Amino acid sequence: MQSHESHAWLWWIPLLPLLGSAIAGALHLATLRARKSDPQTSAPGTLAPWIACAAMAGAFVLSVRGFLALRELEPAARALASTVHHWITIGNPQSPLFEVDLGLLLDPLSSTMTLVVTGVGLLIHIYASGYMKGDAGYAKFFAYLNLFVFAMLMLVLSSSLLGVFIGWEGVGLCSFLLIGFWYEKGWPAEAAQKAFVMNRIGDACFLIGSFLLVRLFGTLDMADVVQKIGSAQSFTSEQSLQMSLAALFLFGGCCGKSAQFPLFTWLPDAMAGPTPVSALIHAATMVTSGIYLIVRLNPLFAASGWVLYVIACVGALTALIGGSTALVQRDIKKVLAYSTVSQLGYMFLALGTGAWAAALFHVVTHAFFKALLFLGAGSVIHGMHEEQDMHKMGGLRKHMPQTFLTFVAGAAALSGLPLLSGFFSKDEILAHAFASGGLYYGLWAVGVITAALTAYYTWRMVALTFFGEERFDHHHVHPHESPIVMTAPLMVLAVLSIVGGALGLPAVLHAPHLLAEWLAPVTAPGNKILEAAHGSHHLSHAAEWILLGLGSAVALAFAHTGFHAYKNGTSQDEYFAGKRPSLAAYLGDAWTIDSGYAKVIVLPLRMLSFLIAVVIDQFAIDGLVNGAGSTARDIAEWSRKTVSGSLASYALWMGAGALVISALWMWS
Amino acid sequence: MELVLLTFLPLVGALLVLCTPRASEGLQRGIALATTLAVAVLGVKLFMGYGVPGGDATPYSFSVPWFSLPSAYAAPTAVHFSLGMDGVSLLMVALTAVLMPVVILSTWGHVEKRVKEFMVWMLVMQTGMLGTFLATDLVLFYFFWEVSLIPLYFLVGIWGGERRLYATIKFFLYTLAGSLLMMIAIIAILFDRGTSDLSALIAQLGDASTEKQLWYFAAFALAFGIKVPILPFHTWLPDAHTQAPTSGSVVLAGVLLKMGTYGLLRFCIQMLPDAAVVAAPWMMALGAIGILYGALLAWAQTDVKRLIACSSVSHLGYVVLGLFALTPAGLNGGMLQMVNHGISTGLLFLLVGMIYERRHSRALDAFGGVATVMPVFAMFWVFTVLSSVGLPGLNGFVGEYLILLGAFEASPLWSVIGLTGVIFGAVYLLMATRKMLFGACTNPENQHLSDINAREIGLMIPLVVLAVWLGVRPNDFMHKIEPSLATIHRSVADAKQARTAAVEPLAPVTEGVATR
Amino acid sequence: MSAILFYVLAVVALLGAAGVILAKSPMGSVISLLGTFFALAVIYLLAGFQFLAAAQILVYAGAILVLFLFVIMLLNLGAMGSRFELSFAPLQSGRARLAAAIAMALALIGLVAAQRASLKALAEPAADAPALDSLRGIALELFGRYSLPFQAVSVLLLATMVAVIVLAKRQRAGEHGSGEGAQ
Amino acid sequence: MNVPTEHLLYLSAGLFALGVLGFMVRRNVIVVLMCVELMLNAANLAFLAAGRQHALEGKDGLQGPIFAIFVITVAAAEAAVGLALIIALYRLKQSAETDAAAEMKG
Amino acid sequence: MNAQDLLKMFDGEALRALAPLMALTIGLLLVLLAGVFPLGRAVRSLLVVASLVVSGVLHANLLLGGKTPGTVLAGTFASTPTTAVWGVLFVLSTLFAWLYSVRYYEEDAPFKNEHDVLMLAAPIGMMLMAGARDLIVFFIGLELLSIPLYALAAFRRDRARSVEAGLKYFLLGAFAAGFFLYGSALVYSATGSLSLDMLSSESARAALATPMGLVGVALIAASVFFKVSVFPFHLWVPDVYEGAPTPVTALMATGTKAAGFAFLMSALVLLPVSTASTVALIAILTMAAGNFGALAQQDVKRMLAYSGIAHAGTLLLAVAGSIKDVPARDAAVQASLVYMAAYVATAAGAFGLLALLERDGSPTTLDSLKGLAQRRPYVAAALTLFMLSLGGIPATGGFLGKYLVFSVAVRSELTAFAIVGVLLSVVALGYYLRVIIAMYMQSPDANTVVGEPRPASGAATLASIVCAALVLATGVLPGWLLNLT
Repeated sequence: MQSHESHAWLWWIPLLPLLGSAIAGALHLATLRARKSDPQTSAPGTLAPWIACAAMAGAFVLSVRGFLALRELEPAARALASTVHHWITIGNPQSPLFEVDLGLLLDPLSSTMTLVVTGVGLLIHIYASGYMKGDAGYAKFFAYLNLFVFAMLMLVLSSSLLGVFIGWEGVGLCSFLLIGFWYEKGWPAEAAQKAFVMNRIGDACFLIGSFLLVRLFGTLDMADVVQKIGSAQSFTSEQSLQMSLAALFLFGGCCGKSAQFPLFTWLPDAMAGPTPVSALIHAATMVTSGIYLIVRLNPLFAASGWVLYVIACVGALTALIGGSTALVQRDIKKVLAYSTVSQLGYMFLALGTGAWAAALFHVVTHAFFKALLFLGAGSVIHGMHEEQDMHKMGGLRKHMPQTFLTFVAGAAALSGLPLLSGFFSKDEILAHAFASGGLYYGLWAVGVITAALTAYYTWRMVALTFFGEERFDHHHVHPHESPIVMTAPLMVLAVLSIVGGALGLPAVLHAPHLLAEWLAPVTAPGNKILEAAHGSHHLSHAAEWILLGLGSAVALAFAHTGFHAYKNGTSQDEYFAGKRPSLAAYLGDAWTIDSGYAKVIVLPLRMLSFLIAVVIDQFAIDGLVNGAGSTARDIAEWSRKTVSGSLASYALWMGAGALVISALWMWS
Repeated sequence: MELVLLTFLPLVGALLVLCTPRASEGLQRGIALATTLAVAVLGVKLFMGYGVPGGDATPYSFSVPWFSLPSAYAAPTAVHFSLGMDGVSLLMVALTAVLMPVVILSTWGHVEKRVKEFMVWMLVMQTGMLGTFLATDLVLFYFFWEVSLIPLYFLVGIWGGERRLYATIKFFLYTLAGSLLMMIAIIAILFDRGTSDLSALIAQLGDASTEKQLWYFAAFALAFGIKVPILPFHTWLPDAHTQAPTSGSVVLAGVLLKMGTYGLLRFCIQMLPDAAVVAAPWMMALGAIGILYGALLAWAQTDVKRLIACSSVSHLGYVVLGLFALTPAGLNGGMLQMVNHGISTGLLFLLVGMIYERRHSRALDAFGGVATVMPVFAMFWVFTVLSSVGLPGLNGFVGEYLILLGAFEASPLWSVIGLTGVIFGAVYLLMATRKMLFGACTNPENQHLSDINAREIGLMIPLVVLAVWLGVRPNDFMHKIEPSLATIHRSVADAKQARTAAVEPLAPVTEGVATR
Repeated sequence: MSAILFYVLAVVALLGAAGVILAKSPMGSVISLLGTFFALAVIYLLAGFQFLAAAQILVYAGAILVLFLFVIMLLNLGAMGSRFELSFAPLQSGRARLAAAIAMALALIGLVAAQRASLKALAEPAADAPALDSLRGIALELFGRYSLPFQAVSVLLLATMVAVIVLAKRQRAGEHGSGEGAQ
Repeated sequence: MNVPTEHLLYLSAGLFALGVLGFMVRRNVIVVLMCVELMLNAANLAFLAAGRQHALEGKDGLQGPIFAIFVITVAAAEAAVGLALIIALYRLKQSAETDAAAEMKG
Repeated sequence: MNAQDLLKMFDGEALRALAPLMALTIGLLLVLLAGVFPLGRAVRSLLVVASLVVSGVLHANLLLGGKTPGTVLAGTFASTPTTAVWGVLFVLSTLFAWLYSVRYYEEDAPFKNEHDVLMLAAPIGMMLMAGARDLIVFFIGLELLSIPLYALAAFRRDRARSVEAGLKYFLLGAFAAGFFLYGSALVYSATGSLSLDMLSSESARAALATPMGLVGVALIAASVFFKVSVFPFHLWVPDVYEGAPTPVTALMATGTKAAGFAFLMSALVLLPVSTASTVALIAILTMAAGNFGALAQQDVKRMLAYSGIAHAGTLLLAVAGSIKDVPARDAAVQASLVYMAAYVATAAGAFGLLALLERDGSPTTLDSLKGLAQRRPYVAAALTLFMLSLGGIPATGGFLGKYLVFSVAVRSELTAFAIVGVLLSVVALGYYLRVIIAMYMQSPDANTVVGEPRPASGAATLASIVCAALVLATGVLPGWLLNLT
């Protein structure tokens, strides 16, 4: 057990956004009140972005402070902790049977996540203050956004699994609120509901995982769990099984939150929310929390053998589904959404190979470029008066040059063009998969295919949006560049997307893998277990060079193909749709998984629900209850009819009664 | 003496209200509110003073001889009018005390006729409920238990909806059928043991043969099961809730149903530990299936109030599941969930009542886009829904988590089935939320609804605060109930040990890898 | 000899009882009942109950039956001169058959009960033996042990008188109830 | 009279049963009342038979006749009330049938 | 025995035992005399109330004043604490009935004087029944109770229903009396005695166990069952209760039933243990007949009649219990005392309030009760209390009685019967609640006949208040009643 110094200031990292959220919420209420007298006003609400951004900035500064403080420490001792109170105590407070503390833990892993969350979050906040200007719920939006950041920070900073769960569900809630932000339209509300429910399925798995952990270790403190796994000599087969199950269920939770097969279908629908939301929640931060959790508990996963295969396979499959679906989408945000699904699949593929650092590396770079792309797309949509169909865009580079340039930078990074951030992180994952051998060769192949698809659809998107003829209606749409408050964050992110690869340069370049080294204290226990089980895999330099080369070639080739196919218009889409209509439809509907759910799961459940409500509950159970009542009334009515009012019949009853009693008693 | 004051203060208030002229409704409301507020202050004071370090754990008890029952077999059974309080009843009493002013305040909007009678019944009901929770004599318990039936009968029957007569008779007779069988069991216990003192019976009845205990258990569990309600006995609840006036629904959900779960804990578990151990798997199954069943049932409803009523079936399934897990976590969770359900569902009913007063409809289809015209209402609604679906940080979560955790120790299967309620709870409540609040506000009848006013907000605030408090600092409550629950758990654990000793030693679940 | 007389009287009593049921007119029933009463009185006498036999004749035949007759006349229910006719109509319905079955079963139970009592046959008491209900004995019992019921009967008869007045007294117009009870 | 007590009781049972039968089948209230008298007479006979038996066995045999005397008295009282009721009924319904008094039922 | 002995029999103890009866007799005679002189209503009322009160006080004195005389008058009559309580109950039920009758009849109704005489005669009969230690005394008591009631039931002789009630009650009562006498004759034949004390001796018990004894006992039981309205001897009850003037119904429902049970409890010695299950079964059937019968009624008076049947069934369960389990007999006696005490107050109050409503010109149907809570809030509240007490809801006397009766049943291991019994009392609540529903939760329709509230007589108000107070007092603080019994 590491001894943690108490660093109460850590609490300010999540609490600042919470405070910001509360103030912004109050501003929203004040706005509502003000609107009673002046329906058009947005007066107090306009303060909200300032508050929210200030809160974010503060959190970011504190995160940096935390990062610097950690840097001061010995690598093995890099942990700052603060436990405020015993949250849930079962049993005597002096000697509890089971206790959950509400504590924060800043270590290299959470520090990384915190920096990403607050940093990218700050940029997106700034962007949003421009993007959302004039919206009726301006202040509310920032309240939600800050609340989300609070939850996300709780998720990454909490020291106990249940604390993580607060954030875990909290981000789900904020995601729900923000997806349904424009609830008047109807379908965002449905998308929000779907997101929440799908997340809940994952959360339920998360809870089962946590129960198993309690059963195994009697604690939910993640450091304790890690330490107990690490220090254990061996496990009984039952314990191994329970650990594997715990890992599997926790991974189930991650599937929900990080949109993995089979629970990914909510993410594309989540694009109903405002674009900054998509950038922050559904690309940069929340969806990566699954990866965070697995890395955090890496020894558990490392020790549960076959679960890693499951994770890798699910990751690869999700990557393929996402990538292939993105090929045919016309909605620019849908392309990005499926791309996110696909990239998340990559990350899980990395986790499945035990490449904890690689996965997190991709989390970071992905946060940069995907946030950039989403914000860029938002800028486009903003400039196009809420048009999202790429078939109705084209040639926008002239109208919005800054957006165009930054977008291309993001696209290049996403498609893994050499030397950009995406290139390195993706390459590292593929290299790990290749190095693991065996089954992983197949998964590696899937990864390569997906990389090709990624390059293709990314440049298709760029081409359709910014190149070719202008397909929009010039009478109604006047594309224009977004204000500086929106483009400035784009530029920052573009720079990060380009240089972000420096965090994790491959070994062949003889540069330090900064991120891996930074994370080493966290990932070491898992790696130790994996090495003990499988030995260490290291690729030769030659093989690495070959893989690097292959990756560059694939990316360049398919980026080129995709760009050229769509550079001049949408004809390629029509051609494809005409030639292989069923495949196009299949891909367009994301392998029909979502509609399959509707048919195979939702509909039967709905029918079951009606069956229960009408047949079982009303007819059978309540029928019995009411039947008892009506039977009593029937008996009563019948007995009333037997009383004829005639004296003789009364006498007959009496005589019979006397007779029966006499006879019974005489022979008793 | 505090307890006597607490219990009978509402009755005094009721008598005062009776003395007012029929027309002076303001005075009647005022007296009722003042009385309940006074009770609330007393209740909170008791709660704060209870179990503080250095103090006696059970400082409050009161007992005077009430009457003696003749017995040809043993010495006359002296029935005492005895009230007492441990952590479990403390929590229930505090809930009742805090909820009632809210309920009274909520009647400003929807009780316009026969205010005097309404207030009288409300106050009588409070005495009945408090007495039920505080009675430490079997006969006295039964006394209060049945007395508390009558006020709700009137509340639903006079101030209820169109089918109120059906609902109220069904509720009354159904509950009565269960409790009469309990009366037979109480009689049998009294003759068996020659005392009606609860603590004596708790100490003694564990020695009774398991078969005998099971008979008693069956009778008690039936009575409580109907009240809770546990699965197959639940059909009175949606009817009663749907027809009851808002305040009646709140009390019903908030407190009256808790009398059932309280009884399960106090009598079925604490008093009859062997039977509880034997019956636990079945009760857990009923609880878990009830969670799922209630959720699916709620999903199919089109009347929002009925939907919430069905959700009660689901939520109380959690309580049953947790209590009968017979693990510390389960018991704690069950207790918390009782309070949580009172708060969350109480709030939901208040909210439904508020919108019903404005819109005069509860059909989900009649709404849509209400959030646009009633943003503050929508805010409270969403908050309450989140509390109800167990969002961490709010009250619902801690209870549900502990219940499922505790149940998982005892039986992973039922825990996992119960866990589906977590998912379906989100499904039906969010569906209702979406249909009511979201979407375009197209129905002209909805376009001019006025948002909730300061009084309505004010009466919800205490509950909202409690919801957050329970979510963030559950230990403030759990430490109060802990010693009592530990006692209960110890007796159950002993019974379990005795039963399983021959088969296999009980492996403590919390022992893990580290201690190996 | 007296035994034979008993059996003859028994048959007469039963026939009379049957006649009460079967007589077409109430008047016929009264006549039959009278026969039964007389037969029973003689049986009492034979069995040694002289006082009871006298009471039977005086009270039953003399008072009660006359009362019946009086009412029948008053209400014009049966002509005095009509012939004694039997009618089996009352026994024809399904309910009557059920009633007959019940009555027969009751009789059977009565018979069985009497039989199982295993009372042995008794010798005829000497002719000069005092009556079983000697007046002295009866008086002692009535005014001794049973003086309470004896006095209660007086209240009973008083109440009966009041009751009959309440029920049957014709009320003249303008007359109020008070003051009519003390007769 | 050398007749076994049993036989007296047989006669009593027969009379009682006939009284019961008549009560159940006849509709004329006066006849019904007569059937009651039959039942009372049957009881009286049984009392006397039993009293005779007990007296001959040397036990207290006077209770039977005493009861019989009370029965006769009460029978007279009942008859008077009964006939008064019949008159009251006849005044209202011009009938002395039990069917005239079968308005209430159920 | 000579005259000297005769005088000795009427010693001080006997006079103490008989004093309550004598008080009533004297009152009866005075009332009769008062009719001769134009003394007015007030004097007559005073006489009635005074004689009842004196009788009640004498009973209370017996109960509270230390030793009761015990068996007196050569073993024909007993005065024990139990009979003293019964006596108080009889006096109370008569008093309630009389109080409710004060302005019940039309102002110019005839025979008011006779009415009061008859009402005073009935409780004498009841007391004889309760104290009887000899079947002759019991029989005379039975008739002394019955004959006034026959007349009282038909008191409104200008109304067909009243006469019908009187006639039905009379004929079936006479029929039952026939059974009683024949049964007594068989018992006497089998045992050679009519005295209950003698009959409880060892040798007599053996003789009672012969077929003749058993049939005799069965026929006696049948006739008592008739009086207390037990299935299948209950059919007269609804018709008679409905047709009789309501105060008289109250007297029949409370006093007659109490007297029947008083005798039943003291005549338990006659019943062998083997008869317990039959009696328990009859009890259940009675409860079923009463409750289901009541459920079908629209007329509240008739419904209460059926409810009375059900209550007799409940109490019979205690009888069955004490037959089965001889040591439980004392408890059963107490249970029946408490049960009847509560029932007397409750039923007298309920019927009395109906009488009050009838005076308003309201029929006694459920329909006409609609909205009563608005028209006559106090009457509705009191009637609600009585309905809840009849339903055995706690805080009312009815609960205490029910509790004790089922206690006896459970203690005698008649638990299965007890369970069926309580389930049947759920049915009972089904109709009691309907009364409350009509009063509180429904409004009268256009075509409903409702009464015009008229000020209640002071007597009726007093009676209602006393009844309600008794019901509540026994329900909330049962100690005093339990100590008395």
